[in-house]
Amino acid sequence: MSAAATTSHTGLPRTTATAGSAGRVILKRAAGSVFVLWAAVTLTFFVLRLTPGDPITAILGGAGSSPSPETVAAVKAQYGLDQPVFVQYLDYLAGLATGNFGTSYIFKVPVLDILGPQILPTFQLAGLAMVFSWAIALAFTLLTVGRGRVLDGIGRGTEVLFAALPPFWVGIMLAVVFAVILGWFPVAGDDGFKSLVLPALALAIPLAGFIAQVTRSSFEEALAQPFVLSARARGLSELAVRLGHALRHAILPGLTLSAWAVGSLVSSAVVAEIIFARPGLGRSLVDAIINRDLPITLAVVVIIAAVYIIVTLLVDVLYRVIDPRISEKGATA
Amino acid sequence: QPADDTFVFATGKDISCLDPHVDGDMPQASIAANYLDSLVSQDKDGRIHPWLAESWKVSEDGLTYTFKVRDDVTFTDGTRFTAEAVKANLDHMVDPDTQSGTAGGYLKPYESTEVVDDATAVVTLNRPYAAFLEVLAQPFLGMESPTALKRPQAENCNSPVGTGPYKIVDYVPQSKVSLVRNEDYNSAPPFAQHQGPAYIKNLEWQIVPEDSTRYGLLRAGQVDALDLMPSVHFAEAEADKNVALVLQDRPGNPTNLMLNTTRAPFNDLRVRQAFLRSAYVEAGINSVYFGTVTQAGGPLASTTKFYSPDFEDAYRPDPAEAARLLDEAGWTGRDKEGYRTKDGKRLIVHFPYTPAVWPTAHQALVTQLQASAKQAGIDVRIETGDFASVSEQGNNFDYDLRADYWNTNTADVLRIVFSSEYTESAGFVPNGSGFRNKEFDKIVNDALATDDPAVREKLYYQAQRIVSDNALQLPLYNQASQLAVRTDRFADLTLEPSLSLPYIYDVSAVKQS
Amino acid sequence: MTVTNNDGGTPVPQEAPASLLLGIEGLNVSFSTPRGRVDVVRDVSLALAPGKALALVGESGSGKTVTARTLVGLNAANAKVTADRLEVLGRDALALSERQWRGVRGKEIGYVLQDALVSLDPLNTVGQEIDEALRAHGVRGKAERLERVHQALRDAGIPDPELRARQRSGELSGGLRQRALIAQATVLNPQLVIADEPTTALDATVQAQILELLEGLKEQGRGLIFISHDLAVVGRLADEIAVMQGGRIVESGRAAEVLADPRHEYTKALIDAIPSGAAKGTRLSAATRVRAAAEPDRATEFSETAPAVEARGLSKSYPGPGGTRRTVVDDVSFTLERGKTLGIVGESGSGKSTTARIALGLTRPDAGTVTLGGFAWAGAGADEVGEEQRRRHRPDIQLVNQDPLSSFDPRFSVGRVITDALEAGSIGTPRDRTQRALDLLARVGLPASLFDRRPLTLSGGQRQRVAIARALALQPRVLLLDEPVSALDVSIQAQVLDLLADLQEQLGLSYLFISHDLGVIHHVSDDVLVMKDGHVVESGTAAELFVNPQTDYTRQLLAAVPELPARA
Amino acid sequence: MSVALEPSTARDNRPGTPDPGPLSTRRSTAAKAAAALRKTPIGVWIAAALLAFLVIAAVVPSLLIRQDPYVIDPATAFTAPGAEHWFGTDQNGRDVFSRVVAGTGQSLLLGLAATAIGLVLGGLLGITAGVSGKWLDSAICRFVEVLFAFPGLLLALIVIAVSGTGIVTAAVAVGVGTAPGYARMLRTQTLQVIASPYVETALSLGRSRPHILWHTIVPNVVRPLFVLATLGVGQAIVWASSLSFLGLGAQPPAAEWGAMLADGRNYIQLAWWIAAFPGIFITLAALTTTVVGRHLQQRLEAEV
Ligand SMILES: Nc1ncnc2c1ncn2[C@@H]1O[C@H](COP(=O)(O)OP(=O)(O)OP(=O)(O)O)[C@@H](O)[C@H]1O
Ligand SMILES: Nc1ncnc2c1ncn2[C@@H]1O[C@H](COP(=O)(O)OP(=O)(O)OP(=O)(O)O)[C@@H](O)[C@H]1O
Ligand SMILES: [Mg+2]
Ligand SMILES: [Mg+2]
Repeated sequence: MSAAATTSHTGLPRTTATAGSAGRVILKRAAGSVFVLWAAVTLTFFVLRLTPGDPITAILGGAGSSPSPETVAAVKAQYGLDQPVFVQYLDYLAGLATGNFGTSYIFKVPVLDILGPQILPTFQLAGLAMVFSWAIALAFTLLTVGRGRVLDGIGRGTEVLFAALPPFWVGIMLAVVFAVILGWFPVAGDDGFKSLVLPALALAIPLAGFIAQVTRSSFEEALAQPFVLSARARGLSELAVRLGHALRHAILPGLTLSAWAVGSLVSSAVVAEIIFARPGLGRSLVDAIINRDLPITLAVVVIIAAVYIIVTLLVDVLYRVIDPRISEKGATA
Repeated sequence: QPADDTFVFATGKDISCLDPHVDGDMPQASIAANYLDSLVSQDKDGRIHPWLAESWKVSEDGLTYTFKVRDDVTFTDGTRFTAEAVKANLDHMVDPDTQSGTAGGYLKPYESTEVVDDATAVVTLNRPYAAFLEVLAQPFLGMESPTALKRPQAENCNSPVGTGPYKIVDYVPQSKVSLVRNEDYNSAPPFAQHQGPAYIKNLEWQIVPEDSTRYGLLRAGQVDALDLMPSVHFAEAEADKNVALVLQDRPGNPTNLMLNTTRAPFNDLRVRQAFLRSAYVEAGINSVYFGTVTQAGGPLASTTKFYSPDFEDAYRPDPAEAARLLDEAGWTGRDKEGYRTKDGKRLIVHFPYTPAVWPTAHQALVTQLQASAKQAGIDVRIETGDFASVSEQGNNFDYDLRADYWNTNTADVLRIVFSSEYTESAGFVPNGSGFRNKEFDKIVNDALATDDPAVREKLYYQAQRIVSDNALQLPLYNQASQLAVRTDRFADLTLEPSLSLPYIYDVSAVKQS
Repeated sequence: MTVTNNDGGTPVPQEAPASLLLGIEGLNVSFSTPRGRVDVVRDVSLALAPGKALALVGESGSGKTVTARTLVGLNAANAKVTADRLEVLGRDALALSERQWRGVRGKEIGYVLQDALVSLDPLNTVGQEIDEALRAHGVRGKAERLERVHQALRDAGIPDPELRARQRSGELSGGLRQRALIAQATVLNPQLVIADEPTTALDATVQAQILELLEGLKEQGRGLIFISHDLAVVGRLADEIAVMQGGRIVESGRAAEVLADPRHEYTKALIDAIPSGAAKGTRLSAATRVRAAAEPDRATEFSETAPAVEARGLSKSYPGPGGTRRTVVDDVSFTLERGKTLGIVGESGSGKSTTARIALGLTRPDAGTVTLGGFAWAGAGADEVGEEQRRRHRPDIQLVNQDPLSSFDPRFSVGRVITDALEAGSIGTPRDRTQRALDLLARVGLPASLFDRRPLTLSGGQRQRVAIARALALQPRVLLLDEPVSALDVSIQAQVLDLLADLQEQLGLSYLFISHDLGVIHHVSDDVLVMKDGHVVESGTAAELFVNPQTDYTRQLLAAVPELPARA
Repeated sequence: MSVALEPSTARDNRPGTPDPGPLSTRRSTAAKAAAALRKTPIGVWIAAALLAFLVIAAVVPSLLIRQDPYVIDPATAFTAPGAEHWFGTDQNGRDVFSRVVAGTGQSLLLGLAATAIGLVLGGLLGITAGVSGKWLDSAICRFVEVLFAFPGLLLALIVIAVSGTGIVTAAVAVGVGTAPGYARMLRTQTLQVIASPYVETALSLGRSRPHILWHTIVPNVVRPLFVLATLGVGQAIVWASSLSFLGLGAQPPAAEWGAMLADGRNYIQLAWWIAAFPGIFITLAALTTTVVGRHLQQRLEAEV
């Protein structure tokens, strides 16, 4: 349990690559993706729909509202809530198949109208957070691994510290120091790259801690491999050995971690979105769940699941680029 | 730096559907005041003036209102404003399909509207309703384009259309609403300081729920004004010469904790009184709100017409009296933790609460009240929950305490918050105390049947006394508009008078030297 | 990422051409470890002339690799190197800067690492790996480099170099990988080539080919340092031999002389320990015989007349790529007589282990039957035997495999490993199991002090003995030995083989002995089965088969086995 | 591969060495443990000391608490850290140090409970999948794969949506959120154990399959869990504090770190200490458990 153990507490999936002809692989993948989407939606639908709590409360729950029984009946009919749950479920699936995510209980507008504008900011945030995480993690790895006890210790310690930091705490501190006190970055908002930096860092720093930890241990492992010695014996410089050989092996576990992290960034972005007053799916999700806005919750689940699936696929492709053995042998490193 | 022709306003509470007819939450009214005009307007003293209605006549029996409306006003979608629009709007508000909370709730006596001609609309009520004109002055009941109202609700929620000084051009939920000046605006209300189009071309309404972020944006100059000014930053803002505070208490039922009288322990008047006596509200307000809010002293906010200060001191904190009342009520035992017991059962008060919908200071305040109740031997359990389940409990009288307030520009709020009519409702139940009292119901209904101010004042005084005597709620502090604005860039941010909401129409850019 | 040419290091100052490639006197290497400083190489002196081959031999851990790595300046960071003289290619190696070393490595000294299977970056193609050496040393011109890559592969005896250059090491067989590794070390025509265990882990035939390749390098006039723990292999190639033990050179001299007339006890023991020369029954080690066996006290229905194991027509196939099936065991039959040893020999992948697993009842055959002491034990279709029926007889047949460590529950101490086996066979009472376990340890020549140790902390030979003790705990009739000595040094291998011989003699055990080492098989077997690609190529008694092989394949195998020159 | 001979081995093999017997090796085990302790890096020592402090704070808070963490005194609100109030006071005049200490027990317990829930759920799924036949295995795998499409926070939120907020729900929510990761890991672990030669050896020793399952497979799968749990606790605490930050965790006036931080964040410019100290303690808890856990893990791996 070497690789698994080092990343264990985060509970990482391992990317699984399947062997076989490209066509069959793609077909299998597509079927698997549809299944995951369907199951995710179904699970969420029934879990949330069958828990106590009337969606009517959510729909008519604005402060000071005082709807009459006629109103309630009208709403029930409008949202199809007068039907048996299973019929509602089938209706929802049918709608989903045609790209109709339903109408928000809270906002009373089509879900896509609400979530549409939130998607891009979230992806930008998650994407930049990912880039930052890798930049930090790689800097740590290349600069501190095997560079003497002191540097190694500093790198190791910082990584563990980073991984232990709660993102919201990092966000608040960054906001106070760099936006309010120093004024280097905007306090909040969604207004160009500069406004993305702090929220992305808030998410990236803890994540970088995790990526750096797994990358460090696999980098150490790689540096200890005979082929690295072999390369040195050929007369290669330290830098060439690190960049040309060790790094390539070392980033694979971190990559697996990233596949999982992107999906979770979409939801955990909520803290950065709250602190930096950014629009985004994370906030929509948390609000939707708090307000029992089932259609929005379901739609966010679909989006997150789709992101997870797509990113997993991308990582798989990247994996194959970095480690071509997979496509040939159908086994992960 | 935003351009001079854009005013950026940061609001602290999320907006759901923009159309204020639907639901009825303050943030909707807040922005509606800037793109909707109302039929009538109200001044600071509560008097009613013409707006889109040039004049009106009320029948003897108080059941028929004949409005003469302006004929020179056009909605921003090009639809002409006529009596037909009045009918369309009132019908829309009471239509169950609209799922209106506030506007529909205010129009319970509404029967129908008859359009006599383009300029004349006759509204029929099914009972006298003296507060009718007052509620009509609220942005919740603003006039929307009948053409726009015909669209599906989803569409109208995204882009309601009014005759106001601004019109909505874009809405990104949970993020911002963009508005642009209505260049043809010619229907400014009497409380406005000028006529014609607004001074500022663009209005951006940003949604920033996080307190410190919203304030940070203002300090950094990223926004020009904000609401729900965090009390912790008042002193700092006051010291900042570039920032001014715009403060105004709102009329209505102040922020309070409702005591559920329908079940134990608060079905016992003595226990209710004891709880009120145990609460050190003033100390709490001064510490967590830094004195930025006005303590409320009775069922009405002090800014409400017909408010009487006589009940302010009805329940001064008095531990000895609280103890006496509890002893009298039979809660004589004490358990290990010092809580009072009766028949071996602890005096527990369940308080479902959604922190997310309240200001931070409110959360601190209720924690302090919890602690002071503990001194009296009352175990207040703040049970945090999501909004949906807490409001569900709220609607089923499944609580002992409920955090509430009701902003409205009329003392009729007493009827909404305390009469038996409002203890039953399929959705939200405004009467959180579950108080049912025939005498009280008669008084507040009688007050609607007359427009003689003296009579009304007398009736509302009696109503306030009944509420106070029955210890139905623990008043905390007046709801207030607390705005902060960058005075280095803009001047004349005012409040519209009905609900004291931010009014951007008169705002003008400060000439930079 | 491109490595720029000026990365190749500054030119090393040339001195007058030395007649010797190596001149080492009083070399010491120590490592600082958490437990303190460890001396690993002590007072080693070596010399090597061009066109000559020097062999470093010695058991595992004797310091061979550390010595070799010192010669390319690539010892681990915690190493401390001192020497009276450390001249490599006429330069003072102790004074070389890291930059100068880079100029030497690959260009003047080619270094072939010990673990050929993992010494090429699995993510790069073989061509890229060789090309890297050329680029690191400033060879410009893509086309030229490509040509030299192909040439190096061709020189290393790799057929179809254009194709192989585009493949990754994972796609090559062990032999090809070893050649590719040699190619990347020799592409710049270094004057000195160091090859660390270049033939270990290779089948005999492949091993012979590699030796030939190295011979060729020597003939080109290069110096060759060649490391092995196998004296027989060394005998074919070396001009000079240095025997290392515990970090010191205990004996050195002309190869022929050292092998024919070893002076040092250790060298003698090493030569004696080689099983190939010695027929069954002779002892390979100096270890004392194990003491006599206790009476078996387990009731068994094991037949006293039927053969111990009889396999008929065993076949097994596995799904291969693209929906095909690959037959890995094809119609294999054999008979293991009671008290005898049946050796199974064959190249890697020939199906030896699969056959053993079928015989053990762990893998279900597609066809064929196995009987154990006359009982139906395993079979296919109608002859299938359930695990429930088998369990009763399980104690009669036990397995000892190549990697004993992985066969111990990691939670267990040595004692627990054995008492657990006793418990599994319901032998003895819980109370006297400890005593029985200690007896078993003694029987396999292990001290009682190991009882509480974890297997991880034992040496390979000790672990193998524990595995044997555990197998004996159940008082079996048949031991299935799958490459039981392949991971061991010759000297320890000798001890284990002697132990097995003693046990067989005293307990009347039957052995099914699997190995790819013909020498070992020759030494231990009464009967031999030669397997290739799942088939039995040839079978017969050891005496006949090794003296008079009937098939070309067997002849080929035998020819490839390196033999020591006859001793004086 | 070659097997290096350890010096001790050579000694044991030397003929004539008096047999010291099993007892003395026990002593040497103790000596080894002592040596291992000496090898422990200084960072781990510091972490262990801090963790010990946290554990004391959790188990006997009365040793450390100086003021009642729940008593409200509006008059002393926002007092800066000093001799009277080491970590200052909060918006309600409560002593932040006492509150942080009082919250330790709850936070650690929450972390432990969440990790335990995650491990038990994940373990049930993972081990069942690992030891089951093709059908059930792939069904569970599919299920876990689907759960993976739900990021942990989403799963946690759904649990909260179903059962409301509160400290118990938070523990369950975080536990459920981490379960899929553990499930996958434990399945891999189980498969590895099943494929290991020692399981096969147990079979060839004549052990029955249920016996092997309960006495060989399960113990070996479960063995590394302790360390995993140590590593998980820190992250669970961070997670739970996130929930509290979102207002979905502990109930007031509970001195839960995440909730304290969430409360204090609005006062950060006026009174940084209200949010700073709970934040530091969350980080400390996560950091120390991780460092100590990782160290144990390395030791365990070295031992195996
Ligand atoms: N970096 C290191 N730190 C500490 N000890 C080391 C280090 N490298 C090697 N050693 C020790 O040095 C000794 C000699 O090792 P070396 O690799 O030279 O043996 P070898 O003769 O090549 O054995 P083998 O036949 O197993 O390859 C061994 O005991 C080994 O454990
Ligand atoms: N479970 C399995 N599934 C698929 N293929 C298998 C399986 N077990 C063995 N094989 C294949 O069967 C062939 C024979 O394997 P086996 O282990 O019996 O060879 P061997 O002669 O013991 O080789 P070695 O000397 O390398 O141990 C190999 O090519 C191997 O890859
Ligand atoms: Mg070696
Ligand atoms: Mg094999």
